[in-house]
Amino acid sequence: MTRFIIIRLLQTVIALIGIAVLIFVMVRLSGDPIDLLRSATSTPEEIENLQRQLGLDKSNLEQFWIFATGLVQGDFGESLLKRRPVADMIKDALPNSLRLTVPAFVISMVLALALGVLAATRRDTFLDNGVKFVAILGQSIPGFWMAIMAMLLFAVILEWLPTAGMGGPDHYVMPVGTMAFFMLPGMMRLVRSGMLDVLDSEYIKLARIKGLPERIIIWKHALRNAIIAPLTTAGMIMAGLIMGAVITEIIFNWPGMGRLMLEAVYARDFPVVQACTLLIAVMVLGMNLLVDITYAYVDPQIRYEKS
Amino acid sequence: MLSIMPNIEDKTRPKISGLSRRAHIMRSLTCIVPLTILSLLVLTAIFAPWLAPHDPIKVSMTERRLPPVFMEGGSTKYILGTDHLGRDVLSRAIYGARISLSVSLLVIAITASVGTILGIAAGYIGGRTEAFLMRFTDISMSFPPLVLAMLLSVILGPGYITVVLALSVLGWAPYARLIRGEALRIRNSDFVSQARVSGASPMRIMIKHIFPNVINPLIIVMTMAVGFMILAEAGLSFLGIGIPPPDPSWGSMVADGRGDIDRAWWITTFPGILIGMVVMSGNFFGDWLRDKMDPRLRQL
Amino acid sequence: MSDILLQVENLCTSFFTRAGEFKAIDGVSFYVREGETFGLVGESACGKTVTGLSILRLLPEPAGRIIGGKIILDGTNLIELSKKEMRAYRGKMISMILQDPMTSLNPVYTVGNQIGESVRLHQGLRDDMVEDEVISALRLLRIPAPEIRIRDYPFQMSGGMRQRVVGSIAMSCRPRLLIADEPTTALDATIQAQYIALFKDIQKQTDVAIIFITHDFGVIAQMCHRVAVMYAGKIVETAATSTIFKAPKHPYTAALINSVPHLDRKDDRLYSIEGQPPSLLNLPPGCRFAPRCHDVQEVCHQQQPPTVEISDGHSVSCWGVK
Amino acid sequence: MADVILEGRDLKKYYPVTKGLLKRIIGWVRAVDGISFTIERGKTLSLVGESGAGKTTTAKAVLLLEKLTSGTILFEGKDVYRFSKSQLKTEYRPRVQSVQQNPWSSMNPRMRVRDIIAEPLVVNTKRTKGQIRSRVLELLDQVGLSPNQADYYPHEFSGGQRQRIAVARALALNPSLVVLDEPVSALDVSIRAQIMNLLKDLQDQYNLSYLVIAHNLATVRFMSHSVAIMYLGEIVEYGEAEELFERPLHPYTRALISASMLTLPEDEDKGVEPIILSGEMPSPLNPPPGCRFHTRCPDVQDICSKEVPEVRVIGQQRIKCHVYAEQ
Repeated sequence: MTRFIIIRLLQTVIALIGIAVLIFVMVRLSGDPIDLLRSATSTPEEIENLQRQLGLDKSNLEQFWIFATGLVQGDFGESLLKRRPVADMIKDALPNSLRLTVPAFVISMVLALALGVLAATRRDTFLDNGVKFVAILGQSIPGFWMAIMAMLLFAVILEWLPTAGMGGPDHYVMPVGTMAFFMLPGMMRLVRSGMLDVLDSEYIKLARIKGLPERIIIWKHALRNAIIAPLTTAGMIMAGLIMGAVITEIIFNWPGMGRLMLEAVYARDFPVVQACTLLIAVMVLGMNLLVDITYAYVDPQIRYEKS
Repeated sequence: MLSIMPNIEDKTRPKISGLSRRAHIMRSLTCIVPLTILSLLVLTAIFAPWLAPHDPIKVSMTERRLPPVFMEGGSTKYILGTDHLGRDVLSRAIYGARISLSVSLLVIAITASVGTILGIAAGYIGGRTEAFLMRFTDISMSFPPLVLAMLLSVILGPGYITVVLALSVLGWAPYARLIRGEALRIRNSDFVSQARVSGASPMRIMIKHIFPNVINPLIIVMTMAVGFMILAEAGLSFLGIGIPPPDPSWGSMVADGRGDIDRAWWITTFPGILIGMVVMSGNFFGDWLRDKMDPRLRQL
Repeated sequence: MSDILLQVENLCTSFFTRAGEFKAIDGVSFYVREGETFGLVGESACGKTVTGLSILRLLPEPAGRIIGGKIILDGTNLIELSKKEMRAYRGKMISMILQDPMTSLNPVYTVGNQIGESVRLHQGLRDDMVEDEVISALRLLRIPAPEIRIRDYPFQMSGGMRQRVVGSIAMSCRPRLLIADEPTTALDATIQAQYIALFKDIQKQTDVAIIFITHDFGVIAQMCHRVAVMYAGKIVETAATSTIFKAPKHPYTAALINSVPHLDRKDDRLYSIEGQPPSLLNLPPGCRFAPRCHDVQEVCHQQQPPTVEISDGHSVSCWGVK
Repeated sequence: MADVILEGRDLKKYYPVTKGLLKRIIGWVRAVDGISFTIERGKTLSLVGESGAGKTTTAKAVLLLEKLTSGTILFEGKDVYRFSKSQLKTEYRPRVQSVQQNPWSSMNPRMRVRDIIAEPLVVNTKRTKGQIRSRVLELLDQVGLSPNQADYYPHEFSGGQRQRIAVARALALNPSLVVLDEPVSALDVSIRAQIMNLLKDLQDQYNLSYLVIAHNLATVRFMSHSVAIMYLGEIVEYGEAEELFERPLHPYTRALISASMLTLPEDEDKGVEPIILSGEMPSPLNPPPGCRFHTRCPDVQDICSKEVPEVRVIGQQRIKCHVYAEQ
């Protein structure tokens, strides 16, 4: 088990280095990095300063070293737009993002499990067809459009909820709902199909032969096996989650990471974009690591064989 | 002599499905309806210049935010109304089909070919090549395309190429993973070792034996990707890092109307419905195709 | 006879699919005495497994349905029981061993957990007593070091050991009837011999009645007291094991036994049955074996033969047998 | 001297077992551990054993699907591993063909029967399309299928018919040796006899040599001229089929025959006690010292766990067992 985690950790680090290299190379391939790293109002003095700091006269390898050591120390440079250290800006934005993401994740997870299992066990019934339909609908309707329509309905027409911005609990309803809407359909389908596969298996037949009640067969024997397959596609779910988070923050004017990043993109504030990219990469890889550990916990074969 | 008998081992093991006639009709509807919608979309994209009543990027400041024809104040000149710059929503939507479809098809063509070649190679050759390729695939799959698109948009500047690149750079990975799994299964199958016994070369095995047997899953995934790619392009354009204005993209049309949602709902609503309808068609058709061709792939 | 434990009468089970109705079994009747082993032998898709699943009422839903007949276990017609009542019978009164030991155990739970769950459910034991019961179930199947083995996961065991665990689960509540569906087919020859010897022993200890489903006449010979031969959803011949081997009356039984090569002498050529079994979707109107039968008569193609008891306990359904 | 078509000398196949990131080798799985055999022209040799005995690995080695760790395979007296690539393509591959166990997976589901049977011809010969077509029809006829079945796909056939197609494919190039890996074990009892008879007829007709891999002893007795009994990567008994079945010597052979014997309950009452072995076959990763069978042997002696028995020739049979040391 420990060995398994260490191997995964190593792979995570390698992946991170890969992403850092990628950013570094892309910046240099696209032309003079100074163009990206300076704002329109930078004085010649500042530019010269920046050049020295980046060591643009030095070899590529040395430049990368300076770039990488900076990253490790949490030095992402200064925002070109706000003239603040990027690290500080992230410190403000990150908790706001988590305030949306975590509840949305939990809600969609619980709903996905419950609905997915129910649909699979009542195959080809009204409920199952309903879940299938909602899943396809959810995966087809653009989330950003859905959010705007919700806004139109609940905030503009009915005036039940505030339009946007951060504030009291009522401010959370629509953003969290939107984000959950991004994740739910995919997860629900995965749980359902995983369950269907497992319910066909011989060990479920054996559990029935034992005379176990359906409740135990489903929630004990089937579910644990059914979530093993969806866990392997967790990476894709995560990618969707980030897309959802950014869009939600933009639409509801939520001061989180997504908005920070997108605004930086519009302003071509490269240090901020770069820092956000790396941070998101770290979080995604960290989540994947967590998924792998869960995987090992759920599937004893992995737990034993890799230790 | 022996006659062709139905293959008893397979056919007497009944498929577990108690589909009624009504469900059966519903099932075939999930093929016909989406296929019709998708065909219409393709035709619209091809014949956009003849179909669109107006120039999609022509601004007319005197005719801003005109409601659609069925509302009070609407006219047959602008059937779906005009946007905040007085551009015809219908014409923009028709031209938008071109962008959505071409981005989506281009990306699918690139990613599917790259993914299939890498997947078959990895699955057949195995060893270190495979191990390396698969770790690379895993990392690519977990990296959010949106973030990459943002990065590219800053570095290269927004544009058609940037969008295609952003979606392609990571998009091959799911194909590679799926095809590798299939290729691996087929490589270890008896008929491939039989081909090796017959003296077939690795190239012949990959082309004649492995490729024809991965076509089914490949087609299924490609069909399902149509919707996903249209959605992805729309998302990027909505965020302003996709197709830059004034070219009409459904995603940017939704974004354009966002600020006017309380006074001109049609600017946002129509392109949104269009995206939903097309993507749903792709998904339903993909679903139907999978049930028909390879129900094993339910996980997709 | 008073010692009859299970009486199956005219059982019919069909699968309803898009292609039509598959008559998987069509009018099957037999009985099993207490403590005896009754063999159901036949080729693939002849309906032997469906018979086993019908008795447990565990046909794959919604396609599979029992459409007629009686299954009387110890005076109770199982077909008339409610779902809940039936569940109480499963595992406690009737149990079953499935064919493939590699897939019939849940991969994510320890074997102790999987046996214990059955014990807890049917015997209502306290947790501390469950473990003793589990160990004694493992011991019954002669699994070495049961105290350690209960903490193992299925993937840590060999195929032979897993099949013993499946046996432990089946026997854990000391059922009166055990349905064994090809339990030895996936095992190696010497392991198979061990398993059969073990089950004969267990039968002596517990007096459980066994329905042994197999396609292997060697296993039938070693294991069963009486045998029923199935072909295309019907029982064609029922007799004591030695009668089946020494004086088979139905042409199919005879052909089947003759087509197996001998181990104790050299055969120059094997007797072979040409053709294939009929499709269950499209059955011939007369005897189902008629298209492949060597002694076929006119009547065989037109009418189904009746089942005739030609001597005590030996019944045949064939027009050629009077 | 008999006309030997294939000889295996001291064949070994070890698979490394690795551990950790650096793939350090911590042991070897001895799948096949020093076996020797000969196959005569027009005759059948069967390799018999339980799963894990190494029989399939041996068959794969003969088909060059697995590279041996050591040992020599001589085909008509020539070392197969010394063949150049072009020699392999002309002198070995086309002459050694195979039929596999599972008729459901041994054919590309996307190819027509015609193309399946033709593949060896297309790959190895320069025949014209017309020549290939007529050869395919000829082959179909030989295995008892009709020519109008050539354009069907494999899934339209039953298991027995598919196995006939597999035989036709194996015969396409007029091979000298056919490796039959459990040719009938996936088939129904009533179909097995059809295929076994067919294989015997073809052997007589074309003077084919067979290497049969099997676990069913009755099948083996029917098919074989000589038999090698394998246990944990070794051949423990090897000899003429009739001799071996009439007078099995090695305790493992006797147990195996006993386990496969058709014994009726009343035979048992007459005192025919089946031999039941205890335990299971140990892992080939750590084979027991001395005689590999000693952990389960009913006739075990002190020496068995200490010394590896030598191969002794008794009558026509080669035995690897300490019991026969003095004889």
